[in-house]
Amino acid sequence: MKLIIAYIKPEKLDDVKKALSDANVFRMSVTNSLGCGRQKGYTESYRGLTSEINLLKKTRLEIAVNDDAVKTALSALLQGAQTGEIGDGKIFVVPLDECIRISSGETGPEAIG
Amino acid sequence: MKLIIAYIKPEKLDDVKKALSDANVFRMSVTNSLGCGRQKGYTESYRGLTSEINLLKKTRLEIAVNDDAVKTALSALLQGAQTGEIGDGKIFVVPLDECIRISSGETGPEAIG
Amino acid sequence: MKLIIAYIKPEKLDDVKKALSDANVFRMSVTNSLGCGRQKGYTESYRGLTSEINLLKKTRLEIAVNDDAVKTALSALLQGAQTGEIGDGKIFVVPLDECIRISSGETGPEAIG
Amino acid sequence: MKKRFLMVLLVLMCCLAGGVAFAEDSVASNKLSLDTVWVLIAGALVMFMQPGFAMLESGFSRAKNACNILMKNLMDFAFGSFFFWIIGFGLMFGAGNAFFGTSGFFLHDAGGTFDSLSWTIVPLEAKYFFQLVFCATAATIVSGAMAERTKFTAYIAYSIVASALIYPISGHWVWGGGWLAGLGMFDFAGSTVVHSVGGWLAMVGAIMLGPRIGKYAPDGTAKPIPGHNIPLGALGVFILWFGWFGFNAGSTMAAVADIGHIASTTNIAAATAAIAAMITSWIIGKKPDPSLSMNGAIAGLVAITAPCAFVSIGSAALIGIVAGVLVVLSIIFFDRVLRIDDPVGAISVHGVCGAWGTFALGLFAQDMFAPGTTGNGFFFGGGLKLLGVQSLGILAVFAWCMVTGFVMFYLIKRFIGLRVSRKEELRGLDIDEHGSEAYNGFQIFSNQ
Amino acid sequence: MKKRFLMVLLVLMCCLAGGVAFAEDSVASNKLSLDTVWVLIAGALVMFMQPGFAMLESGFSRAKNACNILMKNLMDFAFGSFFFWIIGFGLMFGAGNAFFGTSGFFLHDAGGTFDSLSWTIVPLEAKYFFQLVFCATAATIVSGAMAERTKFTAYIAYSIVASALIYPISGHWVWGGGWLAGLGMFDFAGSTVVHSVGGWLAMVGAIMLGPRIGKYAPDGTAKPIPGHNIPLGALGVFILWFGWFGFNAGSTMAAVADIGHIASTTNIAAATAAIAAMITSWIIGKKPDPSLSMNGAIAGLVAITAPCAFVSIGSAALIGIVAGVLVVLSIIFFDRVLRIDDPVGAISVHGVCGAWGTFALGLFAQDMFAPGTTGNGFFFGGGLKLLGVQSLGILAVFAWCMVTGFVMFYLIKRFIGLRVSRKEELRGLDIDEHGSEAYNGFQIFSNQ
Amino acid sequence: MKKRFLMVLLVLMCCLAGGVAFAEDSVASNKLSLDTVWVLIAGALVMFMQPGFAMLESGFSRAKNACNILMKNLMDFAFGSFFFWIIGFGLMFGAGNAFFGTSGFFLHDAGGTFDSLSWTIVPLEAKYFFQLVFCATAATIVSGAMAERTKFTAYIAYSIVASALIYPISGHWVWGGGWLAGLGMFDFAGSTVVHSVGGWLAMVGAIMLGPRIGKYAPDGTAKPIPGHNIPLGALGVFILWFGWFGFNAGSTMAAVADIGHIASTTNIAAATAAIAAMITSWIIGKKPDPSLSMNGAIAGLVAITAPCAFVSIGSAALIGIVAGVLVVLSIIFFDRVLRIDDPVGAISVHGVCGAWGTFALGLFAQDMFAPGTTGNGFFFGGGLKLLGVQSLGILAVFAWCMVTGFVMFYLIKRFIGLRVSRKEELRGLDIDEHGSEAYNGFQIFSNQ
Ligand SMILES: Nc1ncnc2c1ncn2[C@@H]1O[C@H](COP(=O)(O)OP(=O)(O)O)[C@@H](O)[C@H]1O
Ligand SMILES: Nc1ncnc2c1ncn2[C@@H]1O[C@H](COP(=O)(O)OP(=O)(O)O)[C@@H](O)[C@H]1O
Ligand SMILES: Nc1ncnc2c1ncn2[C@@H]1O[C@H](COP(=O)(O)OP(=O)(O)O)[C@@H](O)[C@H]1O
Repeated sequence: MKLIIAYIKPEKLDDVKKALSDANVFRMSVTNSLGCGRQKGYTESYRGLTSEINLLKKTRLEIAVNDDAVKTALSALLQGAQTGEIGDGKIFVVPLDECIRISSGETGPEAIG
Repeated sequence: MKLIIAYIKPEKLDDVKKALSDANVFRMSVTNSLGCGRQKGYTESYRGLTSEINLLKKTRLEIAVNDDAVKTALSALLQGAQTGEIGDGKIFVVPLDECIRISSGETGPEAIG
Repeated sequence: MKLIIAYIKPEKLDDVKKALSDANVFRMSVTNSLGCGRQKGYTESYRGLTSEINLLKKTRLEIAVNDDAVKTALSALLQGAQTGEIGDGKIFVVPLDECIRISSGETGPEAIG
Repeated sequence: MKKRFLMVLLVLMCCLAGGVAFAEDSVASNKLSLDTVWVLIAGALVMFMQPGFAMLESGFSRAKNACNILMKNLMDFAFGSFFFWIIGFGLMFGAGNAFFGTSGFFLHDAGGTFDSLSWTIVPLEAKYFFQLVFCATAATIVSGAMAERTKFTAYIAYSIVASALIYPISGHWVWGGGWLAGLGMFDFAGSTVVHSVGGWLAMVGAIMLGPRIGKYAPDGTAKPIPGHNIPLGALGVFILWFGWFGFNAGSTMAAVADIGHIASTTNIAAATAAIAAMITSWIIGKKPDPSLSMNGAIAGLVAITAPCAFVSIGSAALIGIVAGVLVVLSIIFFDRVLRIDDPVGAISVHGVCGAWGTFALGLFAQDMFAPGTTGNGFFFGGGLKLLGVQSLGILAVFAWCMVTGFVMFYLIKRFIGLRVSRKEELRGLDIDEHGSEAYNGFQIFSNQ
Repeated sequence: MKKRFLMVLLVLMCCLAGGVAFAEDSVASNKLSLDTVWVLIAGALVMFMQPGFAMLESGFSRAKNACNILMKNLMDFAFGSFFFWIIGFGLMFGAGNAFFGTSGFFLHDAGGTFDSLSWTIVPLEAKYFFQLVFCATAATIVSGAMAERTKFTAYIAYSIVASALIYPISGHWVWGGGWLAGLGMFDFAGSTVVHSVGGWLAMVGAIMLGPRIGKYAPDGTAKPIPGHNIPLGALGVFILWFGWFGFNAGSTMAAVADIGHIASTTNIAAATAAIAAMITSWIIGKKPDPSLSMNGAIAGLVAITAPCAFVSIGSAALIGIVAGVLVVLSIIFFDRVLRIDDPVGAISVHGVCGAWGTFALGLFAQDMFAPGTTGNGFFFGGGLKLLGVQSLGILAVFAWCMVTGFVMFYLIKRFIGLRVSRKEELRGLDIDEHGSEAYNGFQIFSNQ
Repeated sequence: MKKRFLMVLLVLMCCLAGGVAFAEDSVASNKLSLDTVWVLIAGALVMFMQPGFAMLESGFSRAKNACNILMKNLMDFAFGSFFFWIIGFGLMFGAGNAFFGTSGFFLHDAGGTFDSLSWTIVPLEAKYFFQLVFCATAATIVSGAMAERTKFTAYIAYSIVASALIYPISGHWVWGGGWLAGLGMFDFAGSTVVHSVGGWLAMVGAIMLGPRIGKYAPDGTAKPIPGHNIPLGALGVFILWFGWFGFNAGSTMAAVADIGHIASTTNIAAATAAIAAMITSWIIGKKPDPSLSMNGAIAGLVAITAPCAFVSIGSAALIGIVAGVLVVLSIIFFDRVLRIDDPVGAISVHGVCGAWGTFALGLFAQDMFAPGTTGNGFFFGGGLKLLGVQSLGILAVFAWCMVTGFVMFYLIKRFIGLRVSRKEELRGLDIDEHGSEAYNGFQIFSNQ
C-alpha cells in the first residue's frame, strides 16, 4: 500500500477529482497549503510597502491506495493536474504499512477503498 | 518508529484525545481537512442552485510513536473514534525513519515522546 | 529520497526558510496545525469559564529531499528553529518511494528540486 | 413630480388649520412635522438595533450556526412587522379593557381607538412604526438565548406568537392604558415592557430546549463554547449603543429639549456598566473579558431604559454600575448554578437587568425631572409606594412571560418540534436547516 | 468661534425676512431649518447605503475578490461625488430641454436654473447633497453584477460615465421636469430613476463581461459560487433597510407628517418581500435560502420606492409579496435560462423589481394619499392611463440604459479592456489589481 | 405613562414662556426643540464613529490582537464618558482663565459657568453629550497608532488622562473662550482641537512604544504587516464618513440651513482625498492600494473639519486633494524615514491632515460663507493675518500634546509599564491580556 501526497494548483482540484474517479479512486483527503516551488511568486504591497510572496497557495491531496492501484492513480493525477506549466505541482509516494477503517476495524488492503 | 495519520470525525476529537492520553500517548498534531470517503455527502444550496458536497469536514491527526507503542495507540484511536457508522474515518500507518526534537537535538525513540 | 515533516514555532518560519535556502533547499510546503507536545499550554477564558488550551499553534513544513541532502536539510532546520526551549518542535523523516513533477512528468531525484 | 405632491400637502395643511391665522397655523404644523421627523428618525435608529442583535448573536456563537442566527433575526423582524400591523398594535394600544386592546387591528381607527397614544401628536402610522420596532426588539432578544440548537420553523412560530400576542398584551398593561399604568407603574422606554419580556421568554425557551451538546461535562461543570467572530459581536454592541439613543430619547415621541438629558443618562449608564462589568470579570476571571464587558454595556443600556427620563446623571451612573456587576454575576449564576445554557447572555442582560432598571426607577426617580409623574423614589424620600408598584409590575410581567412562554413553547415542541437532531446540531444548523455555509472557503475547525 | 458664526447667521436670517414681523419670520426660518435638517439626515442615511452595498456585495462573492469590490464601492462614490457636482446635477436638474439640463454645472445658479427643484425650500447645496447620494446608489448597484471579473480601471471609467451622464439624463426625464414628468409619470423615490437604471446597466455590464470562470459547466448548467461571508452580507442588507428610510421618507425633501406613512409602507413591503422570497426559495430549493431571503428584503424595498407615498400599507404588503416571489424567480431565470452571471442578483433586485414597483404604482395608487397627484391606479378604478404612462416610463428608461450601456461598455472594452485575464480571475482580483489580500493570515480554500 | 410626562412638559414650556403670547412662545420652543433634536442626532452620529474607529483599527491590524483593540475602543469611550462628565467638560467649557476652565465639574452650572457655550440654546446636557463624543473621538484615535503592543492597563490610564485633562485643556484654548479663541483662531469642527490632538498624542505614544517586532528588518527597512480583515476596515471607513456628517454639520449646534453647505464641503473633500490618495498610492506602489485609499478618505474628512463652514465646494475639493496626497506621503515618511510604527496611519491621517486642514482654513476661507467671522483667507485676498493665527494654533496645540504626551507616557511607562512582553506580542495580545481569541475555530497562519 502507498500513501500518495500531491500538491496541485487549487483551480485544478475539480479536474483531478474527475480524473481520479474515472480511474476508480474515490477516497482522498484535501487540505490547503502554502508552497514554495520552482514557480515564481508574486508581489504584494500593503500601505506602500511591498513584499515578495513566494509561498503560493496550493491544494494538498492525500490518497491511500493499494499497490496495484498506484499506477492508475498516479496517471490519473497527472492527467487531471497537468498543464505543462511551472507550478503544476508535485506528487510524492510514501510507503504505507497499515491502513485501518475505524468504523469496522478492518485492516490492510480491504480498508483502503 | 511509525507515523500514524488518522482522519476522524471532528466531534470525536475530545474522545480520541482522552483515549490516547489514557494510553499514555500525549503528543500529536491536529489539522482539519476535507475528506472524500465512503460516507455520503450532503447537499448544499446557494441562491437556488444545489451542489453535492462530497468533501466532508474531517479532523486529521498525526501521531509519531515508537514501535512498541503502535498497538496501544491504534487501539486507543479506534476506541475513541469508533461509532460503527460509515464516516468514522481511517487510520494510516507510515514508517518513520527518524525523529528529532528540535530543542535538544535528541533523535530516535527518545525524541518521540 | 526522504520526506521531512517538521513542526516549528510559527514565529520561526522566516528564520527556518532562510537557513534552508542557505543550505540550498528551496522547495517546501507549509500548513498550520495545532500541536500537543511537551510544551505546556495556556489558559483561555470565555465569559468567566476557563479552558486549558493544550493544542498550541504550530507551523508544519513538508520538505522532500534527496538522500544526500537529508543531512544538510536537517541541520538547517535545526539551526533555524532551535531556541533551546521546550516547544521548539519536532522533525520527522519518512521514506519517500517516488516523487513526480507534474508539469513535466519527471520522476525520482530529478523531480525533487 | 414630487413637486406637485408637496404643493398639495401644503394646501392640505392650510385647510386643516381652518380659520386660524397663517402664523399660528405654521407654528403648529412645524411642531407636528418636527415631532414626526424625530419619531421617525428615532424609530429608524431602533430598527437599526436589529443588525446590532444579529451581529452580536452570530458573532458570539459558532461559525457553523451563523447563517441560521442571521436568518432568525431577519425573519423575526419581517414576521413581526406584518403581525404587529394586523394584530399586535391593536391589542397593545387599541381601546379595550385593562388587560388588552380589542380594537384597532390593521391600524383601523374608528375614532378614539388609539386614545392611549393621544399624548403624542404624530400621525398614527408614525406611532405604529415606532412601536413596531420596539416589538421587534423584544422578539429578537430570544434568538440569542436559543441559538445553535433551535429548529428554524419553531423559531418562526415563536416569533409570530410573541409579536402578535405575548408582547402586545403585557405592553398594554403598562403603555396601553392597562391595569399597571392605572396603578402608577412607570417604564419610560421599556426596561420591563420590552427587555424583560424578551429576556424572560428567552429563559423559558432556553430551559425547554436544554443546553447545547458539549456545554456541560458529564459531571455538570460548564464548559466554554467561544464565539467565532468577536469583532462582529463588538460591532453589534456598538450598533446597539448607537440605536439606543433612538430607543430612549425617542420614547418621548415628541421633539422636546428633554432628550438631551435622556441621551446623557443613557450614555453614562452604558459607560459605567461596561466598566463595572469589565472589572467584575477581571476580578473573577483574572483577565478583563471582552464578551462580558460588551454584555456589560448592553446591560447598562437595558437598566437605564426605564428610568432614563426620571433620574439624574449621577443616579444613572450608579444604576449602570450595579447593572454591570449584576450582569456578570447573573451570567455566571445562570451558566453554572442553574445550568441554563444562554450562549449570548440574553436572560441576564435583558431579563435580569431589565428588572433591575425598572426597580431602580423606584429608587432613584426625582420629581424634578418630570414634575407630577413619578414623584420621588425611595432614595429621594419618596417612600416605598413607587418601589412597590414597580416591583409588582416586574413580577406581573415575569409571571405573564413564564406562563405564556411555557404554553407557547410546549405547543411548539408538541406540534413542530423545538430542537434539531443531535447530528444536525453537531454539523451545524447552517447546513441542515439552510443548506448554506457562512464562511465558504475558510478553513475552520469544527470539532465542537 | 462658532459663537460669532451663529450670531451672524441669525442676523442674516432676519435680513432675509425683510420687513416681515419677527414671529412670522421665525416660523418660516424654523420650517427652513427643519426641512434642511430632515433632508440632510435622510441624505446621510442614503449615503450610509454605500457600505450596505459594499458589505452585501463583498460578502456574497469570494474572499479572493473582496478588496477589489470594496475599492470599487469606495471609488464609485468618490468619483460620483465629484462628477455629479461638475456635470451630473446640472444635466439632471438644470434648466434645459425635455431631455437634459443645459445649465447649472458646478451648482452654478444663474437664477431660476434649478426651478425643477423649487418645490423644496431647502438650500441648493442640500439639494445637491441629497441628489448626489441617490446618484451614487444607482452607480454602485452595478459593481455587484460585474463582481469578480471586471478590470478596476474599466469600472472607474464606467462609474464616471454613469454618474456624469447616463443617470442624470434619464433622471432629468422624470425628476428634472423632462418629458416623462410632462406625461404624468410618477416615481416617488426612484424605483425606476435610481434602481432600474442601476439594474439595467448592471445587466448590460454582466452580458458584455460574460460569466465568471466555473459558473457554467460545459453543458451549460449553472453552478453555485457561494459567497464567502454571509454575516457581512447580512449586515449589508440590514444597513440598506435602515438607509432606505432616508431614501424613501427623505424624498419628500421636506419635513412633513406624511413621512410616517412612507416609513410604514416601506417597512411592510420589505418585510413581506423577505417572507415571500424565503418561502419561494423554500419551495424551489427545499430549504429557506439565506441569501435569497436577503435579496427578497431588498427587492421589496426597491419595489416600494416608487409607490411608497401613494399606496396604502395593505397595498404595500402586496407589492412586497410580489417582489419577493418575483426576485427569486427572476434570479433563477437570469442564472439558468438567460445564463447571465450576476453574483449578487443586482439585475433582478434593482432592474426587475424596480420596474415592478413603478408598474405597481399604476395599479395600487390611491388619490387620497396625495390628492391631485397620481389619482387612482388601476385597482382603485383609475383605469389604464396611469398604468400606461408608468409602463412607457419603464420602457423608455430600459431602452436608454440598454443603448447607452452598450455603447459605454463597448468603448471601455475597446480602449481599456473590460475583463481581467483568466489567470488573474483564478488567482483573485485582490492580488493582481491591488496587490492585497482581504483576510491576511486566514487559511482559505481557493479551489474555485 | 409617557402621556402624563408629555403633558407636564407641555405645561412647563408654557410656564417658561411667561406672559408671552402663545404663537411666539411656540416659535421659540420649536426652535429649541429643533436645535436639540439636531444636536442630539448629530451627537449620536459622532458616537457611531466609535465603531468606525474600532472596525478600522482592528481590521487593519492582525487577527491575534483584534479583541484587544476592540476592548480598547470600547473602554476608552466608557472611561471618557465618565471622566469628561466629572472633570473634562468643566476644564474645557467652564468659566476660568485663558488656559483652562476652573468650574463646571459634574456639569454643575452656578449661573454663567458655561457662558463659553451660550451661543447655542440647547440644554446643557445636550451640550455635554455632543462635546463628549468629540472628546471620545480624540481619545480613540491613539489606539490605532499604539495597536498590537500596548499593555491594556497602560492604555486605560492614557485614555483617562487624555479625556480628563489633555484634550479639555487645549480644547479650552480654542472652543472654551481661551487664548487662541481670543487671538482669532478658527477651527470649526475640530481639525486641530480634536484630530490633531489625537494624532500628536498617537505620535508620542508610538515613539515611546517603539515599533512592533518584525516591523523593521535589522537593516532598518520597513516590512509590511498586513491587516487581517480589510472588509471590516472598509466598513469602519464608511461608518466614519457617515458619522462625519454629524461631526461637521452638527458643530453648528443649531439647526440652520447652512448645514447643507457643510455637508457638501465635507463630502467633496472626502471624495477628492480618496481619489488623490488612490492615485498617489498607484504611482508609488504601481497598484491602487485599498488601505491607503481608505486612509485618504478619512484624511480628507479630517482636513475639511476645520474649514467646512468657511470655504466653497471648490476649495473643499482642493483641500481634499492635498490631504489625499499628503496622507500617503506622510504615512510613507513616518514609516520609512522616521521609522515610527503606526499600524493604521493615525499620525498622518489625524495629526498631519488635521494640521493641514487648520492651515487650509487660513488659505481658503471666504468671508461670504460666515460674514464677520473668519474674513477672507490668503488666497482670497485676506493677507497673512488669519494664516498666522491658524499656524500659531497648530503649533501651540502640537507643543502642548508633545509635552503632556511625553510626561504622561513616561509616567505610565514608569509605574504601569507601556509595552507587553516579547512573548505576549508574538502570541498576540488577545490571549495574554484577555484570555480570548477573536476568531475561534478559524485556521489562521500565525507566523508573524
Ligand atoms: N521538494 C519539495 N518538498 C515539499 N514540497 C514541494 C517540493 N517541491 C514542490 N513542492 C510543492 O509543490 C508545489 C508545486 O511546486 P512547483 O515548483 O510550482 O512545481 P513544478 O516544479 O512542477 O513547476 C510547491 O508549491 C510546493 O507546495
Ligand atoms: N484511501 C484514502 N485516502 C485518503 N484519505 C482517505 C481514504 N479513505 C478515507 N480517507 C479519509 O478518511 C475519511 C473517512 O472516510 P470514510 O469513507 O467516511 O470512512 P469509512 O469508510 O470508515 O466509513 C474520509 O473523509 C477521508 O478524509
Ligand atoms: N509524537 C508526536 N507526534 C506528532 N506530533 C508531535 C509529536 N511530538 C511533537 N509533535 C508536534 O511538535 C510540536 C512541538 O512539540 P513540543 O513538545 O512542544 O516540542 P519539544 O518536545 O521539542 O519541546 C507539538 O506541538 C506537535 O505539533
